[in-house]
Amino acid sequence: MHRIDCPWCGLRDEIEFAYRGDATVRRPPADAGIDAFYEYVYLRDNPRGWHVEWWHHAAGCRQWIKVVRHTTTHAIHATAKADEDMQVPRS
Amino acid sequence: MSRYSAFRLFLNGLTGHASWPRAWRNPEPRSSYDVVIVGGGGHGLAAAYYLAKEHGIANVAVVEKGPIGLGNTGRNTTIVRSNYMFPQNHRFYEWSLKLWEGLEQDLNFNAMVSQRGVLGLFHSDGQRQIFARRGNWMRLSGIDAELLDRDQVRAIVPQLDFDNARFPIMGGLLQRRGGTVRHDAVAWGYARAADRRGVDIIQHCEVTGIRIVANRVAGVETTRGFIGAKKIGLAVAGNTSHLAAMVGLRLPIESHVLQAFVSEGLKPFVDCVVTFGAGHFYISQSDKGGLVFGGNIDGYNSYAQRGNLPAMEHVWTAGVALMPALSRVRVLRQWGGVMDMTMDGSPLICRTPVEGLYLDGGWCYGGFKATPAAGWCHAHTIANDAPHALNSHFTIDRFRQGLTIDERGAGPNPWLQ
Amino acid sequence: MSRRLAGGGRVDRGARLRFSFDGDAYEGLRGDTLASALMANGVRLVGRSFKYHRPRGIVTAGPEEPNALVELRGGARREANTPMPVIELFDGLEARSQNRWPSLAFDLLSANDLIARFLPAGFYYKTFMWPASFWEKVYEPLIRRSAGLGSAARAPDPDRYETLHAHCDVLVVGSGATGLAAARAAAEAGARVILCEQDFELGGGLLLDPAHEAWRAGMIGALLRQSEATVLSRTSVFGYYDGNVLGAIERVADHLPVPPDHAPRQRFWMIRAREVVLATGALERLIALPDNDRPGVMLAGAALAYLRRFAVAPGERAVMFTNNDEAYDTAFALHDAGIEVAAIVDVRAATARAEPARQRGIDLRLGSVVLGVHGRRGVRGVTVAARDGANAKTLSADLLCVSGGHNPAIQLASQSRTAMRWDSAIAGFVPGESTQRQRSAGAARGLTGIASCARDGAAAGAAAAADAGFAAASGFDLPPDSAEPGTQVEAFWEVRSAGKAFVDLQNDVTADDIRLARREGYEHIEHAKRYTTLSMATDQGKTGGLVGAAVLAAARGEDVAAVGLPTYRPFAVPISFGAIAGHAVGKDFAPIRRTALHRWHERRGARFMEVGPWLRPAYYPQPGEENDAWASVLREARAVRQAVGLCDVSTLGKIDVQGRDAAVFLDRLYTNTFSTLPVGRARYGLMLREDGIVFDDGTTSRLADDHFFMTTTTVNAARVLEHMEYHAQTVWPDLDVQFCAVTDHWASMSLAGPQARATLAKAVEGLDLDNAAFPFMGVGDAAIAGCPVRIFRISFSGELAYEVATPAGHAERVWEAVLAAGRAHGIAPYGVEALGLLRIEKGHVAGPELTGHTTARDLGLERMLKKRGDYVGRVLAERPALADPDRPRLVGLRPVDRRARLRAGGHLVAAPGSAESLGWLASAMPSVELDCWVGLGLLARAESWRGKCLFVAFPLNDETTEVEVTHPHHVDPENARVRA
Amino acid sequence: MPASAPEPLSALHGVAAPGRHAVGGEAPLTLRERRPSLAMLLARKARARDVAAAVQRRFGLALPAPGRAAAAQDASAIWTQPDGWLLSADGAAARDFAGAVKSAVGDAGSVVDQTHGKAVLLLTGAPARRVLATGCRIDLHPRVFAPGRSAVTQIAHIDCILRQVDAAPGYELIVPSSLAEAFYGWLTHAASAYGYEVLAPA
Repeated sequence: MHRIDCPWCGLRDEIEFAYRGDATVRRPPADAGIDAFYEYVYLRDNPRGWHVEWWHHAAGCRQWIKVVRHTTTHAIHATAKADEDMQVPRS
Repeated sequence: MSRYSAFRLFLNGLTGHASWPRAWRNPEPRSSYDVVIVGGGGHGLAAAYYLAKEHGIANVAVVEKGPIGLGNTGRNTTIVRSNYMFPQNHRFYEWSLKLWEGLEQDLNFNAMVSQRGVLGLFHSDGQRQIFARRGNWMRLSGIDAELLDRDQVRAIVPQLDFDNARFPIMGGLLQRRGGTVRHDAVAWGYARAADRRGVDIIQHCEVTGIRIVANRVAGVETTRGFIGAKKIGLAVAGNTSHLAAMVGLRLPIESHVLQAFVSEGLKPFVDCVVTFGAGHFYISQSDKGGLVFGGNIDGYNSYAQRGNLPAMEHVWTAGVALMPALSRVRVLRQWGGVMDMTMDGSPLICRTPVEGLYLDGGWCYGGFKATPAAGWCHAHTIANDAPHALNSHFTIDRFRQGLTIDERGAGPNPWLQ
Repeated sequence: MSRRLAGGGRVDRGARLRFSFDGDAYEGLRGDTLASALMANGVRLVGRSFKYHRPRGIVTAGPEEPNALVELRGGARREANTPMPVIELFDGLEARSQNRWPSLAFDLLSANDLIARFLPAGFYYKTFMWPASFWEKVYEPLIRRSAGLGSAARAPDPDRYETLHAHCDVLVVGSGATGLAAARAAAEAGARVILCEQDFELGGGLLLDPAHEAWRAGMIGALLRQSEATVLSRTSVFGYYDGNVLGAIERVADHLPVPPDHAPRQRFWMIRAREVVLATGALERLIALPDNDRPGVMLAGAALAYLRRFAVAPGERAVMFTNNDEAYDTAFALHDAGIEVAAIVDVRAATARAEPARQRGIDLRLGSVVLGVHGRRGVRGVTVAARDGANAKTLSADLLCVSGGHNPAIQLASQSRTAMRWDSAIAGFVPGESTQRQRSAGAARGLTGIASCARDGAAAGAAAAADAGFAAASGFDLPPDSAEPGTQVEAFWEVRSAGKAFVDLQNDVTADDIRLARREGYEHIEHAKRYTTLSMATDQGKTGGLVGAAVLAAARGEDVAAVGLPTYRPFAVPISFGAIAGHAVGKDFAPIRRTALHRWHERRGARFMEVGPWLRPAYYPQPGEENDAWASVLREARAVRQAVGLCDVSTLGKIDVQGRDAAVFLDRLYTNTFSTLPVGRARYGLMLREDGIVFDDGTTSRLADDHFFMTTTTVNAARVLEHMEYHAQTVWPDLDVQFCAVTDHWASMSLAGPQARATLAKAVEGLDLDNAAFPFMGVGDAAIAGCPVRIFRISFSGELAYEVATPAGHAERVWEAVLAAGRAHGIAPYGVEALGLLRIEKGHVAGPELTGHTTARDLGLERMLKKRGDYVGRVLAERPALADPDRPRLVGLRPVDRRARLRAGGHLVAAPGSAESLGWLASAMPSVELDCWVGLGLLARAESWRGKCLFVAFPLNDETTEVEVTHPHHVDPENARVRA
Repeated sequence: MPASAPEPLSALHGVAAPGRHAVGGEAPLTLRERRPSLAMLLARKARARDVAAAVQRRFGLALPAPGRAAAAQDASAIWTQPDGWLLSADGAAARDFAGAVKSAVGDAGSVVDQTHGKAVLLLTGAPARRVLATGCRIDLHPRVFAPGRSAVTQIAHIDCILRQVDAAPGYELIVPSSLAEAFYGWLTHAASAYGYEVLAPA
């Protein structure tokens, strides 16, 4: 079971959070057109390795937080607030 | 010579079973093939088999990074059915079910296709209407479906909780032709049948790159060297994004882990496949007596073939809520498979922007039951460089066009699909 | 015939317990397991194998038991496949053998054994294919009936279960010398420690030698004195998960006839450990040899356990077959207890134990093997020979003890993703480098000897505590180093000779089966496992799995290390459904949400229905309507259309939105504009998902320039809040907007019908309800019955209506005051069914139309799409297929035959028998205004059908109903009533 | 707002009946409903400091940091989210409490009355920690959680704001009022293994 260190609440069980996917995609400007929104909504890198992702602390502080997690080992490298940039480890 | 039958089993029994041949050869890869299928699961082996059988293309290699059949083919809950809402899905899965029905004679391998029925339960008027819409649509398409009331459900599965349930059972949608198939045997059966038609099955051969010349495939780089190919089919669900990235393709897919469980062997306990409508749980009983069950994906991107406690708690709780007598049954094993979860819950069997590169993936929960039809459609698409009507909807482009096939109406949220 | 020894053991000879096996009555002692008690009673035949139904006896003294499985207890508490060695005896225990018919002694299916040559591994893949239809009808029912082992209970489990969430610094698994030392070292260093032991007594291997008793007792006493140490016996750790979280099951009451009041039968410990010490010990393995499954063939360590711990003679005349020194302990113990040891047959050429064996006068046969076992229902003798088969000789014996060496119990380490490496010194796999915060210690990493294990455990416990941040000094005595040499194992797996040599006892997998699998190409260990079912039985191959792998390796001409083992997946031991499900079953499966008016509805006799987590009144039967739900629903709906009704709508999601940018934020969430909404007015709003599909709708009111009150549908409330948080926190973090769910703070009720104003006017204080002063979509504060209320003039039913919101604690008072005010007008409370009927008549869309597939245009709501400005979903809603004018679109439907019933879920077809679906009937109800059923559907090319007829096909019921396509607003299409 | 609204009914009205539910004569746990006024206070963008100053001025209360609760004479506060606190008041201070908070913070904060949206239970007694551990997934061990600590979490699948009030230990449990009866059912079931006494609401 993932134990996620919420930057606000501390270490909590996975069940308090809702996983919400790749946190590197950004909503395009309103006039960016269909292709840009198509990429934003649908296309994902889906890496085998480190992944920066959203977890919504739904049963806690209600914040969207960023988690750098490894998709094959499930190791968590770091967590951060929504407005922070995350560095992905090299390996 | 090596045909399987009761008679041959008897003869071999007299001679200590010393003369059974290998089920499939273990060949060295040749320098090139007409078609290389990447992925030696049920889908890839089926595609190779149908290329040889239906399209006369036998100069085919299936390359598999490990031993065949140990990805999702060997780690699912073995259910087959065609009870989908939308015609794009139910017509495809119905063709799959038809192929399942004739599979064993076709392959001369007993995969224990067991049409014991698949029963989906509903617990509210709203759910009944959705099931009715689905069942009626299936019937319009010529697929069997029956809407059962509570008493009819009770007659089939008496040990459900009819009396103390939080979400009372109101009825169910039954597809009698649905059921289960012995999953390992599907990979082995297709492998043996494809091998006998000349297909090379190359195990322990991992694809590390796809060579492209002038936007056309030239072959695959592998841990056993370069293998040339005029056409390449990817059948690596769970890892589709990883392979697609080798040619710079991003897909509307997230990989997620889905868990399954099996109990200790029991005398017959539940006859058909039952799906809970008020929680995430489905269950059937294998011919060996184990109760095979599962639920929803764990709900986060993962390439790890193992799950975690929260999803397990959900599934088991739902199981006991549905069938209180399960409470004292002990469960033996827990495992996980990696699903390609697409943004609409429906698959991809299509050409790609790279000439000669074809894709069979994005299976979400449907991969195992799709095996024969997916292989069949994939082979058709490769052989003709154009899809069959049955898979013409399963394109990548549908997301851009707004032609998503979203059974659940969950939208582009793979964790909800 | 009692085989109980006169003295010794850990059983209480003063506490006699009665029990029955297969209906026969026996007596045992407190401290016995069912296995030891039956053995003490001289029972040898205890089960039948899975495939060949061969007679089987007890092989082990632990949960790894492959043969001795029973159905324990009866009725709703029946438990199939329970291993006898883990069943603690209690008075009145009942158990039955399984997988036999008609009886254990005479089992007809043992005929399978006679034709076994035709039933090799995987035989079923090669036959039963002809004729095709025979599989389901003939072959499979036969197979299913003969497969399986025990029968599960059929009735709901009467016992309760509990989950316990635990946290610790150091978790120690196993309480042998290693585990006790580790736990004590960690606890004395200051760490919070949990120690889990699967047995009912702590001590593991220490229990088998009285010489260690003082040290064991001292260690346990010291541990129990540590306030931060939790010591759990009868607790099996079953799984090692991510984040260093482990699952364990404590069998709280399985050793009692029934659990005491308020106590759970089992407790699921979910343990979050900073550090883990795996002191899980080692498991002895068998040696494959012909007929090594006969009752009376037993692992050497098990024989020692029965002898020393339970004071039972496992036989009268024993032969020991071994490839290692440890087994000699058993042989000597048997001999010293007065049991004849006919021979020690050792595959090795030499051993340091030769001298003590000869001192005891035991016939020691070095460089020898057991070639076969005699006796069908129990060992009568064994044939021994030199390793090359020479000098074969049959020895009379009723007990064959076998030791093929020991496998470290690496299941949990393996689950933690630790890679295993081959250790040739013990001929077994040991854990490699840890990937989680975990270390293995003692026998679990291949050590032998009590002293060295204890030393290793103490070091591991101290290191684990230090890694968790606790380094206080600790010190205690360890058991003295014994003179015994370390075990010298010679890898030896199989005696090849004619006959069935089993590598998996429960699943009847023989060494020949493994070789057949390899010949047929199933040569990878995972293929061989699946083809033969090796290691797939309830014991998961704990005693024979490695032997099977070694046989495969030999057939492949490779090392076992290269072949490897199948992946260990959870669970380390099988665990019950109920233990994990815990409390949340039956009515407690999901918490029930109740509105503030719930008790009023109950008192009024409402029939409730589940709407998501909520219970809502479906309708309120009146006398005479008890068996006619439709009568209630129609009466309530008529009251609204003709007089006035009151409905609890508290379940609608409510969100308070504030901030300088609140209006801008809502403009971007909704397809329509809220920044232009005047204070004191409400507006209907439509939200899309970013993919352009309709997400939710509701009415939002402006209470102040920077303050809005939003409502959502009942089912989407949580999702809408999350959607808002996503956009406020990550997409537009610069906006000044705060919001907060207030669904539970406000109760709300919808007062609807031509008499709504008159009713409300009578009840309300402080608000002028005149149409001009308080028009449609007006919002105002007032009081009813002295309670504060907020009144919204909005309508879902299409009638003149007001929604009255009041803080939940005032709900009943306000509700009753409104009912009292409406009594003269014929007011009726109405439920969700009537509400649904009214909205369908009115043509308002709801859940059945908002399916997650429909666009605003599909629902006839294109007027809600603003032309300028950004909002969620605007761009992708313009994708070609979503903008296609031929998409199914909302229409009204009425049966041509006015008496015909419409059924939602039917499909719209152009002609009876047509297979082409043009759309579907989403909702249908009998109208109280039109005297026929009315429906809402989605129909392709709807404009071309308007006013024409087509058919609703419902093939599931063999029904086809001709319907007329109408405007969706069956009632008051001009929308005059709501403004009246 | 009428001058004096009648006494509201709590969500646990008729559910939490006072009385002893003993095991072997023992009832080491007490359970008491509390009925404070509650208000959510959310600072406007970049106004958290102003809000804190205003609350300090008006209530003498220092708004707590994440994971903490604070109490003063007339009001107490629990941190629930960034720049957000659940404030509560009893007795005379409870009257129009949300209004009082709003008037204190002005346009620096958004204030939402939650008095009727939550039910508040106080669980006290030696086995309280163990009882909660059957549904609460966070570590309440005194080494890591002590009086003055708070958490927003989920207990037995129900959202719960938890605050430790004393070392007895005593815990205040704040749950959505629509789920109060469900939560009470779970809590008393869990407490039944030890024995508990329900006290009249405070």
